[in-house]
Amino acid sequence: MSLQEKLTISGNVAFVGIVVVFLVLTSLILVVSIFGFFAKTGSGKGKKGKEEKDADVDYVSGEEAEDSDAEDSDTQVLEATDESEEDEVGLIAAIMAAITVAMGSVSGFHISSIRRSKRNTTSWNTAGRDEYHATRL
Amino acid sequence: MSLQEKLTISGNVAFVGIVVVFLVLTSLILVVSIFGFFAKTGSGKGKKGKEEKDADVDYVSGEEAEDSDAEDSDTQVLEATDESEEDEVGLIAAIMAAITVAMGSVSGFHISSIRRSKRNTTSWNTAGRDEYHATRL
Amino acid sequence: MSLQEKLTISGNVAFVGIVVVFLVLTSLILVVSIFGFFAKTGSGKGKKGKEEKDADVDYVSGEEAEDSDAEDSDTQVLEATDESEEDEVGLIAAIMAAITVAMGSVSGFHISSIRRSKRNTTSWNTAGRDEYHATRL
Amino acid sequence: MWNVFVDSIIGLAKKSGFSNLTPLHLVMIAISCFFIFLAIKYKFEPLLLLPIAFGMLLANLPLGNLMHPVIWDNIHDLQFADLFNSDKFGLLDILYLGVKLGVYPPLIFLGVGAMTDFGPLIANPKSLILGAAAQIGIFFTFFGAMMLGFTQQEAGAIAIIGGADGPTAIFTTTKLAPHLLGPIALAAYSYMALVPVIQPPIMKLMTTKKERCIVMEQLRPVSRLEKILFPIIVAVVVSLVVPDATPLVGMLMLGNLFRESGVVARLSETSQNALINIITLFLGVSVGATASADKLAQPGYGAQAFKIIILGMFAFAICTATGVLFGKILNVISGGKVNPLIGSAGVSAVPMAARVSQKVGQEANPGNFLLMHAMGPNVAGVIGSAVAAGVLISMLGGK
Amino acid sequence: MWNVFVDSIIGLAKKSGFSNLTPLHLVMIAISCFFIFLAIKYKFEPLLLLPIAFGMLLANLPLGNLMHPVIWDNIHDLQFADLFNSDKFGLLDILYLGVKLGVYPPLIFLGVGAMTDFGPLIANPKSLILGAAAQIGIFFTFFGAMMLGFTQQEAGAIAIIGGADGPTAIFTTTKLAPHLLGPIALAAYSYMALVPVIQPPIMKLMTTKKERCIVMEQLRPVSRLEKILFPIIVAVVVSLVVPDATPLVGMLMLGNLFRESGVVARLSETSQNALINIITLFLGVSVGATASADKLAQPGYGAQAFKIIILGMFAFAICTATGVLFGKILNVISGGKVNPLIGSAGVSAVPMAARVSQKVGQEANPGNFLLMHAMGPNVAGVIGSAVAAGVLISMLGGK
Amino acid sequence: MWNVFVDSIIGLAKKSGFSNLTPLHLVMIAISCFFIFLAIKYKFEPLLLLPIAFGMLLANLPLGNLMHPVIWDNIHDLQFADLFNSDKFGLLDILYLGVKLGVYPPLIFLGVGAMTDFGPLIANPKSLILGAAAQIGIFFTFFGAMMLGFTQQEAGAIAIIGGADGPTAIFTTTKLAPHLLGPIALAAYSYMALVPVIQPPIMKLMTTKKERCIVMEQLRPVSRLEKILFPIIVAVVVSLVVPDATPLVGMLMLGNLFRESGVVARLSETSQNALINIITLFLGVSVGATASADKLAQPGYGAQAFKIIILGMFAFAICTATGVLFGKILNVISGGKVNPLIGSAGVSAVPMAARVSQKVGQEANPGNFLLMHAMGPNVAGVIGSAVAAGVLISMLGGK
Ligand code: NA
Ligand code: NA
Ligand code: NA
Repeated sequence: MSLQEKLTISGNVAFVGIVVVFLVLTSLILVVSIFGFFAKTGSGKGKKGKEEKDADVDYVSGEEAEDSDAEDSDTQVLEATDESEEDEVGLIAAIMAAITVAMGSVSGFHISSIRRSKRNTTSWNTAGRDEYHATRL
Repeated sequence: MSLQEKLTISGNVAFVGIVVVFLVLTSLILVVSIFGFFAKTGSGKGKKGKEEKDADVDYVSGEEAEDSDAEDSDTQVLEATDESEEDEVGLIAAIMAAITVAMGSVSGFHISSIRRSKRNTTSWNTAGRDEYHATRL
Repeated sequence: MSLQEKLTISGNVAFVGIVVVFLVLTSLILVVSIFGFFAKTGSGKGKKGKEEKDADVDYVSGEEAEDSDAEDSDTQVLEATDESEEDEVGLIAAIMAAITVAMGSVSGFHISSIRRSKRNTTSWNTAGRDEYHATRL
Repeated sequence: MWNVFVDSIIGLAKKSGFSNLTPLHLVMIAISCFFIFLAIKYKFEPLLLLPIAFGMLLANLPLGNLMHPVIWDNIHDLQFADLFNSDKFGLLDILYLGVKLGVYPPLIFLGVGAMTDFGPLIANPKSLILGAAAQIGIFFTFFGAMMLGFTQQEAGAIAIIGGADGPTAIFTTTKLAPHLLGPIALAAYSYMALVPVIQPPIMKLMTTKKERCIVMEQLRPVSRLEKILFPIIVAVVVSLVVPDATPLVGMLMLGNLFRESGVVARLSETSQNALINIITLFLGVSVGATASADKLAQPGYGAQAFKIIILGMFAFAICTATGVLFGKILNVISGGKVNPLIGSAGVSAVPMAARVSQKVGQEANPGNFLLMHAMGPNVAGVIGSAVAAGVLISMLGGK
Repeated sequence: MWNVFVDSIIGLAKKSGFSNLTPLHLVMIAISCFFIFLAIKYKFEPLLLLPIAFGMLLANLPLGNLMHPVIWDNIHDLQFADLFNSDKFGLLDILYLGVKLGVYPPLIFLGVGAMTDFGPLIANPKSLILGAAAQIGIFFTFFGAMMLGFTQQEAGAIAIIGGADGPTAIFTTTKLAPHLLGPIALAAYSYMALVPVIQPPIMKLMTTKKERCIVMEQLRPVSRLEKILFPIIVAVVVSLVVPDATPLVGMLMLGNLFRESGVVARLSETSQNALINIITLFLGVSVGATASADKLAQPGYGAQAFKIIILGMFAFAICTATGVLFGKILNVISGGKVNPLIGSAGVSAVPMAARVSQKVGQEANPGNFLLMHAMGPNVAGVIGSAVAAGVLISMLGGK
Repeated sequence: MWNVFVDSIIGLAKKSGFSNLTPLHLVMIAISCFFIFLAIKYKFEPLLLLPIAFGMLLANLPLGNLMHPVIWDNIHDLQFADLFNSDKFGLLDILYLGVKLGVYPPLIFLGVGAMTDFGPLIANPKSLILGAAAQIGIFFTFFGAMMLGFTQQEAGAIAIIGGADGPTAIFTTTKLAPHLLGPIALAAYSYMALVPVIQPPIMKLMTTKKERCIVMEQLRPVSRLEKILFPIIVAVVVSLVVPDATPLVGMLMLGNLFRESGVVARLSETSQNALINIITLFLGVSVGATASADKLAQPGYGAQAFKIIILGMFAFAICTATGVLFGKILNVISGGKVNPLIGSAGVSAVPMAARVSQKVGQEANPGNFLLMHAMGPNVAGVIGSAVAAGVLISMLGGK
């Protein structure tokens, strides 16, 4: 391979590579910035909105510390379906909007708060635990 | 495929399927009921017999809670072989009877109490732990 | 196969097998004894040397008990490179000597103390933990 | 020189997924995101649905080449060296091997067995009748699927959705109608998650307030010996009568024997943690990946998927109804000692269906605790579904 | 119409296991149950014997199709696509791949290495002599097996039972005489469990009360550096002298290096928990499944199995005796400082054999603590068995 | 008779490793021991380097037959039955299947994703610019490698060392230049361990004391919803633009979704423990085994390895420099709010490179806490490297 060829190949790979890496990562900046915009909008909505957000931020650590409780989770799925529909519409809209963004066209969407999940364990285990509790009663 | 054929196939599958599912699960009822019969017989044998049984019932949770102790298990296998032969005959008879039942002919058998197992850990680990204890002495 | 043949084969396998097993395990005695020789030499080097060694012996159990601390390990790799070069030369010499021994020719080598490693966790996890701590400050 | 760069960029753009994206891909991506949403927001069986939906998402990003559904249509032509050909085997194809070889579902059952306490079933063996009764809907659904134009094999795979047991449904579908694996798995797990919505109205419709108020006797204690013998006997009996159920029932019972024997705590622990988690993950992501846009492009596939959704709902409803019906029969026979609500727990969907029985019972009579009594039919339903699966595979499996 | 149903039921009955059950199946099922009993009741190496026995049970339920021993007799004809043919590969055949490929035993050794502390051996290197001496019985047993009419390869596989090390026995048997895998594995693990019964009489017979009372000097402390160098050196030396032992010894020492290095706690932990448990489970259940009724139907197989039981006992007894004998020799050489009872621990069977030394020693002299001293020969015996296995594979393994 | 014994011993000696040991083997063994030393003594990425080095050691003990590099040169001739032929597949060849099939690196990324918190990146999306900038060195190194006489494919594999991400480097090398896997893996992990040595001088050289003293604003809190959407969107966007990066990025994001969804704690936990540990172990030991003495015997291989070491260092240095350079640019644009030191963290090498930023920043200004700010570019660098790998595979991967 001649030096000329080597230079062409290297230049080509380098150019395309750098362009694509920057293209992908800057397009992710766009998407993530939109998050941030709505995050800020959300936090401007008033005190209640802000508190909700804080609760969400603490969420992960709280969940890790908490040993999920079988009694609590017994009826949890039923509760979930009783929930207000606003939340549901919120998250579904957000995910759909995310796809839209990914596909190239941006449309407005509204992020509402996410419910905290209590169940950290599997349904299989819970059954065993429930039963264990039941036999102890 | 004509409607007639579909009906025949569906009817056939449904009939055979339902028959077999009920056949298998009711034959299991038979076997399990025999357990229950002997369980009741056993509990009628007097106060001591009952207490033994209760101990057995608590067994699993007790074992899970207990962190098996290396010192205890040192000589445990030897103990096992020193045990009264009654127990041995009891369990072996029970398992053999279970097979017999499964094979279609039922014969009487007598369930005696089961020894409690102390070792919850592997022999490999125990060795390491023993040694560790030894070096700490 | 005639009895004669069987005897020859068995005798051959038994002889070679026993010779090789003893050969390998006694050659390991040689190597391990050399450890012991230097271990004793090392412990004769004076009080400080002895204490270092004791610390080393306790090492494993101590490490297992200690929950490694993210703050400590932050700059640990840098410390490692700052360390006195004696230790480095010591272990590298020891490993190299071990190979030499294994290859058949023994050369003298000097074992110096080994540093205690504090990090019991992975770099990946530590990052997460660091960040968690940071957010709690 | 500049031309070379521009050509390269154009070449790369052509090789990018964007330029190969079709509306069908978008539909599939949207469906994936919808199931991710259900799994996270409403905890619809997230352990399976989240990997399944993400696998589906990855498989529908054009040119990702993670999954090649076409190779699985002609498995008998596959050569060992094809494994190394990334045009034939992608990452998810390799993980899918465990599904195709029928290895993952039995290993999941091993872990389920190690997690399951059959005590309530042993204490009340009549539960097994309810575990059988709640499989009747499977065969009704088979009939319905045949009427809606599915082949026998497809009908069998769809019917097993009514078994309300994910690994059983996947195992059966892999044997009978692997091309429908994606929609059937999605339907099975979704309806299992919807058990608390589907069952209560049917249960209330079929029972009187008086029946729902029945308080059942406390269960007798079960000895360790019984718990040890149970898995051995069930494995032997079921395998002898329905050999095709052996992989599922045999492993379920091995796991349970690990649990009850008390001498192999290590194996029991690993079966119900590391092993089942790894297998669940591999199974989910690769099963999801079978639902590719190419399939949706086949004429009639969308209609089939729609029918599967309808039939799955139908199957759950009938199974619930027959379970409750047999609960009522048992109640009459026993002279009013059996609360018919425990019948609906026979559909499997452990432990959700048993909790539904508990909840509906407590609504009628706040002092009523049916959970333990419902666990009996609930775990019996797992055995019942596996037997039904064995019958379907035996009668319909070509081979 | 009714006829169709009846025919179907009859057809299904014919395809059920019951109608294909032979007396030999019943014998095998009874044997399985007997080993399940031993594993649970007397804790006979339950980690292996319980899966092995259950695998044997499942493989002997007719038509379960979990295992096809016949495919393993002609492995060179196997095609990749056969994996998907359920008449060739069942669930347990697929798990058995790891045995056949020689992958499971080394991975178990990896975990064993991570669990093993070679400190007592390093502190007292003379232990290695005892670890070698207690393998002599292996070669005597080889002689005995040849005399009893086994082929060279079979004799080698049977002899390694005396190594008192399960993974080594399975690894060797897979290479030399895979058709005997079932009985050899059962015998190896059973005798390992019986070490506390087999060894004490022999130990007492061969030693005087005075010898048994000898109290040994406390072991010197071992530095971390020694513990790190040990696995590296052993791996190099053993692999160079006996290359066929490399898979076992190399992995054993890698596991031990994980443990002693102190820098890869994650890998050490996983090697001795999730990984070894998963592999033990797969190995046990698939090795057990090789013991099928078809084999018992072969003329002479039952007699062979009986001879294996006798020879296995013989192997353990001789290994114990030679271990104690060399213990006595070391005692004489050292001027009375070595208690010969630690010699019997050289058979491997970690840590049971070391405990037996401890117990017999304490019977003679209640103030005698031999456990730590016996751990040296005990772990040396693991290395010794692997070396012996390497020699047997090297000399007898045709290819 | 005696002759027979002597012949056997001689035969065995000839079949021993000692008589087949060449000087090249000794060199390779010495190199292995050197890396074991680095891994244990200086904790040079021990999780990978210890298994790699030990695998290399085992593969270079002659006749151990654990690895057969020659079979991997002609994978398209491999037959399924070859797996059972111990002259073709040894233990490490079988473990190496997961490398060759491209399965291990994505599964490691799954665990990495489950361990990674993208919060700092979401809070400060400009970090992504730095994560891109620090990949520029990859393409400079590509140029350098071409100049030094490597083929395009080899140059691509070497260049990716600059990505400072082990699984990405192994994945890319397997696709482009598998014969260089050993040296590239060793170089990649070694330089990752050397980040605290390589980076600080470059960082100090390129920045003023004033820049290093810049204290950055606290990051905004990130909501759970953002953290859930992030992995989904990144998986979709990256896979669509660079399909060849899908296996890595898709699995990374699946793991992260497990983490952030909060509903599949079991899967998240297993991904980042049992699964990643098992895979790391298998990957390390089998990648190490590809570095066999036979390769070193090929003319020019040693020189190639030497060039790889030089080029790897060059790649790290350039990546660090371009990262810092773009940090300076961002600082100017933002009006002095960005400390350029966080740019160097864009090389990946999580979390070492971010710690280096923290440390160098604190040296200049003891009240400066850059760690959180550097974690943004740090995790962005992981995505950036995977994208760069995708581009290289797409442009250079013949098939
Ligand atoms: Na069911
Ligand atoms: Na041994
Ligand atoms: Na990078």
